[in-house]
Amino acid sequence: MSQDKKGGLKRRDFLKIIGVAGGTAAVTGACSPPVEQIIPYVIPPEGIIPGLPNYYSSTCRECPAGCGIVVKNREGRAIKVEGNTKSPINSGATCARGQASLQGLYNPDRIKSPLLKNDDGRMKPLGWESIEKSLSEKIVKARSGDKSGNIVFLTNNISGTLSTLIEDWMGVLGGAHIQYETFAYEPLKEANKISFGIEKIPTYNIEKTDYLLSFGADFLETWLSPVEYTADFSAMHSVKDKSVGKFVYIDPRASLTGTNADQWVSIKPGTEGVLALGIANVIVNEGLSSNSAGGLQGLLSNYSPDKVSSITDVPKEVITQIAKEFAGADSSLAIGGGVASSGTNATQTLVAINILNYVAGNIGDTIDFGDTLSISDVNSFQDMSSLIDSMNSGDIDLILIHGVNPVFTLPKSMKFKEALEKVDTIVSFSSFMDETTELSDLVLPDNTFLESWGDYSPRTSVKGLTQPIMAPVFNTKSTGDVLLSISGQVEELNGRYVQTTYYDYLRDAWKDILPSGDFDKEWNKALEDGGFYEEPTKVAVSLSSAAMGISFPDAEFKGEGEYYFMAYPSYRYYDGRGANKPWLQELPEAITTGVWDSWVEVHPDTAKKLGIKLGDFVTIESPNGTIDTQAYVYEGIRPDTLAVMIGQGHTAYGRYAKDRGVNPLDLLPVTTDQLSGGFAWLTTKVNASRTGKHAQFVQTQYTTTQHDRVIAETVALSELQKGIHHEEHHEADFYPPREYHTYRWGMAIDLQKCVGCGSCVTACYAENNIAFVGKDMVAKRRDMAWIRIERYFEKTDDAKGFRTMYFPMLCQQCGNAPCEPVCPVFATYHNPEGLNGMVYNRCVGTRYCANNCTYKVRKFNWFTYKWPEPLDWQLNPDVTVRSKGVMEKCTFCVQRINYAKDLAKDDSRDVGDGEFKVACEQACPAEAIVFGNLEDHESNASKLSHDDRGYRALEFVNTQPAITYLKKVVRDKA
Amino acid sequence: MKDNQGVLGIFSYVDVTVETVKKLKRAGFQKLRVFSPVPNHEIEDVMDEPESIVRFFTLFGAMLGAACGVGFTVLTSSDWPISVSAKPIVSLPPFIVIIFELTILMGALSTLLGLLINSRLRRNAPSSMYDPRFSEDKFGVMVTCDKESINEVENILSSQGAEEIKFDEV
Amino acid sequence: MSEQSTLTYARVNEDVIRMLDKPTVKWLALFIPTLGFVGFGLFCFIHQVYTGLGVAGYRHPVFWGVYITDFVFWVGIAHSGTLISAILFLFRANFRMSIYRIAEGMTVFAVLTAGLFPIIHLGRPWNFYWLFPYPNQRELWVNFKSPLLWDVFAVSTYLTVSSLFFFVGLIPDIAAVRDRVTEAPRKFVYSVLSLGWKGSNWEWLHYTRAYLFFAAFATPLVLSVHSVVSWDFAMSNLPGWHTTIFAPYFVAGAIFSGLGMVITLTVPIRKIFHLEEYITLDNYDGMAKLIILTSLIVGYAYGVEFFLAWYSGSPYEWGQFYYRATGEYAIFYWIMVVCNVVIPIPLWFKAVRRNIKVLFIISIFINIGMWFERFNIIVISLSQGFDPAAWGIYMPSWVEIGITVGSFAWFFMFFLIFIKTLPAVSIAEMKEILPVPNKGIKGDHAG
Amino acid sequence: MRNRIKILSLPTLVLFTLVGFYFYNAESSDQGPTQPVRFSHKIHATEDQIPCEYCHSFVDVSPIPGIPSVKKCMGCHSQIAGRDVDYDFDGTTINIKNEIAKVREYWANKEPIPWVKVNSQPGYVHFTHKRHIKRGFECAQCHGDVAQMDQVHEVNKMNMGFCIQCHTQNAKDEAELTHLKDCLTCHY
Repeated sequence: MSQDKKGGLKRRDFLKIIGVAGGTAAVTGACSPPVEQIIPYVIPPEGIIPGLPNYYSSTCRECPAGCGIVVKNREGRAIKVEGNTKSPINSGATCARGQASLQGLYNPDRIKSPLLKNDDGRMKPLGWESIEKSLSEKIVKARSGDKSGNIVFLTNNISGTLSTLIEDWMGVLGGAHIQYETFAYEPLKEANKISFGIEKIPTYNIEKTDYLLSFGADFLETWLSPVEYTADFSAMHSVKDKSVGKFVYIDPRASLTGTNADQWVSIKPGTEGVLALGIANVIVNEGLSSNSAGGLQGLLSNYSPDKVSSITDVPKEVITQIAKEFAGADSSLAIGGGVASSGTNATQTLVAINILNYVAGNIGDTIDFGDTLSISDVNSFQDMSSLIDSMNSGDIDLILIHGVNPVFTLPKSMKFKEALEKVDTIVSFSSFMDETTELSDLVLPDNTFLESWGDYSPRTSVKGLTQPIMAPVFNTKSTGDVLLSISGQVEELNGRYVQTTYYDYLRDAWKDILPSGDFDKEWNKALEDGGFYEEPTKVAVSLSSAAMGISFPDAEFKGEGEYYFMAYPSYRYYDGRGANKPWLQELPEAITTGVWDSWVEVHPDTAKKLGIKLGDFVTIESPNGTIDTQAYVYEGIRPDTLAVMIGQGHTAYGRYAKDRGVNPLDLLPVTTDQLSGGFAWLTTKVNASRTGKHAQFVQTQYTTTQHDRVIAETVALSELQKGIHHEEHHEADFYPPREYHTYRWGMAIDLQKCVGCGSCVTACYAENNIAFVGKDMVAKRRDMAWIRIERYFEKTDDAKGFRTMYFPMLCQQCGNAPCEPVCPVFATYHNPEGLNGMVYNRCVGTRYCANNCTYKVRKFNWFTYKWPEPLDWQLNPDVTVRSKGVMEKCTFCVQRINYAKDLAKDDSRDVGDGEFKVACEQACPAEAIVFGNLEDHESNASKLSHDDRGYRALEFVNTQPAITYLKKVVRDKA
Repeated sequence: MKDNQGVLGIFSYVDVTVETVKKLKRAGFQKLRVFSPVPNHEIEDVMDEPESIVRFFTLFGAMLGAACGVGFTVLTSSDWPISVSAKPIVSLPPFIVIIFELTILMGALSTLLGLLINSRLRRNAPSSMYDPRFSEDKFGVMVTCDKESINEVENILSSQGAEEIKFDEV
Repeated sequence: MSEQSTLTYARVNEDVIRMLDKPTVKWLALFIPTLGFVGFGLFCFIHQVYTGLGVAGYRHPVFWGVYITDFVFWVGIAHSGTLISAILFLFRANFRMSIYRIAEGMTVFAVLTAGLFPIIHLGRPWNFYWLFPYPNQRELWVNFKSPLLWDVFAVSTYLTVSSLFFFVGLIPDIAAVRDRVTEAPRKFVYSVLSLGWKGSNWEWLHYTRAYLFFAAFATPLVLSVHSVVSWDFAMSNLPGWHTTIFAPYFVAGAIFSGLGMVITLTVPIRKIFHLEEYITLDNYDGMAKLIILTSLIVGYAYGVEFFLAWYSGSPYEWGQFYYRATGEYAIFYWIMVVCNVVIPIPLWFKAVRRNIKVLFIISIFINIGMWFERFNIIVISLSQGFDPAAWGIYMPSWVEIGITVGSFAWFFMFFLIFIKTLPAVSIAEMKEILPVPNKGIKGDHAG
Repeated sequence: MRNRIKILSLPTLVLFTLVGFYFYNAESSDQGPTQPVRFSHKIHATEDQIPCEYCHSFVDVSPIPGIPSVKKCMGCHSQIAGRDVDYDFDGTTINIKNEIAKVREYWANKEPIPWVKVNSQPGYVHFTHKRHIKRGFECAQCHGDVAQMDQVHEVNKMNMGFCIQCHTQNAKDEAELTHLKDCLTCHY
């Protein structure tokens, strides 16, 4: 490879060793294999032993949260993303998007080499030298005539060395560096500025609260740092000494986060601030406030429960109930600023929430301004508007775009595309041919973050390092390297940088970050740890008087339509960047279980009014545009609101994203939040009508309830506190119970912790070479997921009428498995360690086992599924790739069990508890899944399997599963 | 060469055939054979043959089948014990089905063998003494006797009204 | 036999063997399209093997569908053949004589058809031989605890025994054909097949004994085979499958459908070959009475299944049966009930039983109804199992329909060849029920 | 008599097929594939006394023993150019110097040598060299006396029967036998 980095890329050079990894061969017939070749290295890379994995720490760049990751490398290929346990952000867990970053790396639709747009508008592949030369010529051209301010470098949030380099570069060239993030949380910053005088986004200590109130903040999905907050939420919401934290979600729509709430309060869009003040008012009036609410009385007195109730549609009793609980809790927290429910009064709403927190005494306790997020520092939406103006007026001659796709992520009504087309030269550094890159004149494809050096600091205390896990898959080059290499060709920049590679530049920059001393040692430690982590400092804040004097206007809405229109960020696609990854497309969305498409969520009453049912197409019309999409009838949305997720509706971006679903941004007007100037998302009212077209709504679960069955069980909190009475019933069995020695692998899944995010599902796809099958096949229920999140809506007594249960279902590794005796050829059997073994190469495909599976967790290979090159590079060599006609299923990651046992055997000992994790357990941010050895009575899994809340799914069938579920705790009056 | 001679009388009626057999037996001819298009009880009675030994073939075959069934299932299961669904490796209830089927299979096969051996059904074509009408509507009585008795036999047959009388060396 | 019969031993031979005359244009007009459909079925199968089982309509959670339906249907059809030839033989029911050969041929061909489906439905059919216990270098055997292995043994035993039974019954008749045909090649073939049968008292002695044993074996075998087939379902734990009633229910259903098929087959043959004197209205009357009996049994089974599902109080059981009658597949369920329980009701009247046309129509409905019975049991139960999250709807694809049509063609192909090559009415046994030719000497005690 | 032959012929045929199938699977070839470089294990392992682990260096740490890199070849062959003599390489006459020249050419072009696999397992078999070596097995126990071969060929057909036989014979106790005959030990 051309890049010869010290200790860097060379050892991950994979190109010369194709064929060593034998694991990708499929289960085939008895015919003799074709001639196989072994291609050895020319020069053996240091530290790589064929057949053994290497792990490299890095930082995930799929969203601004910046989780630490550890990537598994086999024979020079990245094959699995795992969470970095050392990272204070995600402490070892990942989300589905992080898992799927490998499919960005190996995406078959990546730009494979630099491209130059010809005169005929066609993109032509080019060598790096020539493209760099043309870029430097363009820069020189733009600089000619001593023009200034006509070059813009548009990037995503890159708070680190690359940002420094670009800032420096643009400083010399007299241009501007704009950092643009689709979801920039500007109102949150502004509200904090007003309330506390700090224009930053703090971190929230959700795990410390026992009462959490979220005003539309979808912290389990996309809000600020979802993996971290899922873990925090899981900690506060799980059962500790028979007490459970309470979570109330206030939003017009019950999102994934909302469905995990103990109580969902459906509120009229744009009135959250009023409700917050109403609650604060009750707290103060009832004398529950721990602070002297001096100065606030005047403001709060306008928000009597009656008045608030009429404005917000929230019943008076609910307001008082929440107020009492909120103030009464030992430690409570209200958060807000969810993208979807940000309207024109978003800042005021957030100030109101700050007031509420203040009244309840939460500031400084559960809100931490000592550790602020780097997303606070991105440019404002106003900067984007002015950029568009400048482009329109022809002031911009050269725009360089890196890591963003504004043509897709900005609302159509902003006419970014039209403005961009007026720019003389558009340069894209994108790895993918997205909507913005399509318009570019020069494309200098960047490495993905898994192939490049870099750093990213998601928050003050965390400086993450990104290191190449493998050599670039295609002929791509890291943007930092391009910038350095071009510098020599531009007069002003020539000689400015001593470093010739971005790696050196980065290392030098980190000399200032790392503690002084032996730099090489510190640097290697940082690489090992995935970055440098500091203890955040505490910053005391208090409510400023500005907040007390603020006025709260009504939210403004554009359009004459009947329904509020909510475009919400998807936890699978974020702002659309995940849409080109088949794992994410095939990951069932938690609420609808829909895949590979878009839909509009419609309340049943509204559906009745419109005369539509599940799968009918609906036309949604706003003054800015029209979209046609399928309806999903959902009780968790207000009758006057329609919701469509953001992220689909690409017109480019590769085969998996293109022409799939609709983009709700097409309907949005350009409206900003009054105070912060940030983009206001919920500001349009739309009309909806039925088109008369109907199609199957492609989802993975066609039922919404448990049909009077008990699969996902609940226990009332009161009962839990009294102590669950266990009925020990020993039913006579025809055969004696099975005995195990040393190991019986088992699992415990806490339903109270599981939030349904699907991270386990994607991790399982990645670990176990599970095929993605596409929309047509999922429509036939032929998805191959080994673990699925079942979701059930259950009627409850309270007014809102339903509760959501998420239930991860995977092979239960039954002690008395119904699938085993029916297989005529012993392809499935019970192994001495309690696993329900599945021998793919013995399977003849009678499918009887699947018929007899009580849990229906077996999946059949209807075809030989293909991974388009180079997606197949990701395949785990330790797991057989299945071919047509074979049954497959979860075996508790037996490859990991065997690997751990192999290591233990080297030391002549048994595998200890927690020595290794299975893929789903490892990925789970909520720590809902605990795997372990049930024969080891000290293991976590073993202890949990005897928990009071423990039960086994469909126990009466007497399958004797190895998985114990812990009942979800409900607060119904039961 | 041989001094045994076969004499065949062809009849149309069962009762005549039966009478003829009786007469021949009374006259001391024991080597008789009756041909008929259908099995007939009167003929069977008058011939008074010992009971068919096909039943021993059947019994033996069935017992062998059962033994094979037991042996096969038990031995192959124990050869490589693979545990399924907490059932014992040798678990008789499911094996009974296999044992039963093998009993029937081998019983039926040995019955066939018994039939083929005992009825000597192994030639492609019947002997020259056979008359094709035996498979249609005629009955035949064949007497095997020494050359001296031919006339006596012929007399008995023709006195009974045999429609045709054939002679052949056996 | 009807009293006015004018049949004699000689006429039986003449009439039956005349059926084996050179194929007519009509026969070819039936046979050639049949071959075409067999070819299409084969094409579908090859397509399926090459592409993957996904070309069928299968999906989670319905892993078995039309192929297993066809399998059970054809095994069921096979059963009444053995019933008529073996069980009624043991009971000395004379009305079986004229139809038992056709029924037995039907049995053999139906088992031959049924036996294809377990292989067709495999995910990896090229490995089908792994289901047989044969010594191999892997030192692996098969799982005798699997009902599918019971199937392998039961169906292959059934095919062997019913073929032997069929063939043994044919020996005297083939001899009769041998004695009548003149063309050298045919004579040679029949000579070989007849094994030199002469009709001597010696042969008859062993023959009748062996035949009795065959019948005695075939009777428990036929009951066991369909019980084993029913245990494919009953041994599982799926609501709608896991029930003790299945074995008798399936056996009764098998006889019911088989009798339907016998009528469907014999009515046209009787007409075309003018066998009215052989296959008489009395025969049909007897079969129709059996149909009533078995229809009542399956009707009772339908009722009991429902009652028990409700009475058990299990949401899983009751959910399944409620779904059968009201869900997406309800139309098939009610087709089944109407065809199998309602349509046979007119058979209570003698006039209907003796009306060939009506009987023929009813028999066709019975075939349809019984096919759907199996479809309902298999598909509807699978489609809604224990876990509501895994429910799904299955519908067959063109490949499955093609193979099903092909299987019918395959069956009829054998049947068409059979009626042109082998005596379709048992010559020897027909004669057993004709008046014995006696001259009347010494007082007539024969008869 | 002729009939008896006929009756016996069918079962005999079936029997022969089965027995033949059994032995077919147990048999192996004694002619190895032709390699891009006529590398003689005999010269290296017997004459030069180089231990197997010198080149197949990961055999005791990894499932895969490793094929030496060209660099490793050149470690010696940058010095050793080989005798310019003919050598009888399993019946083919080769010139040792010419063969070593080929290796040097690969090195000069920085190309890997495309060796042809002699022993291989399908993807659904997860065999690990490490465990077998740690248990004290000699390479030759499975691979045959490679040190005496010029052209390496497959000595034992490494199918499941081969594995199982050895596993059955070598298990220390019942517990280990259970583990060694557990399907999930190799197939997952």
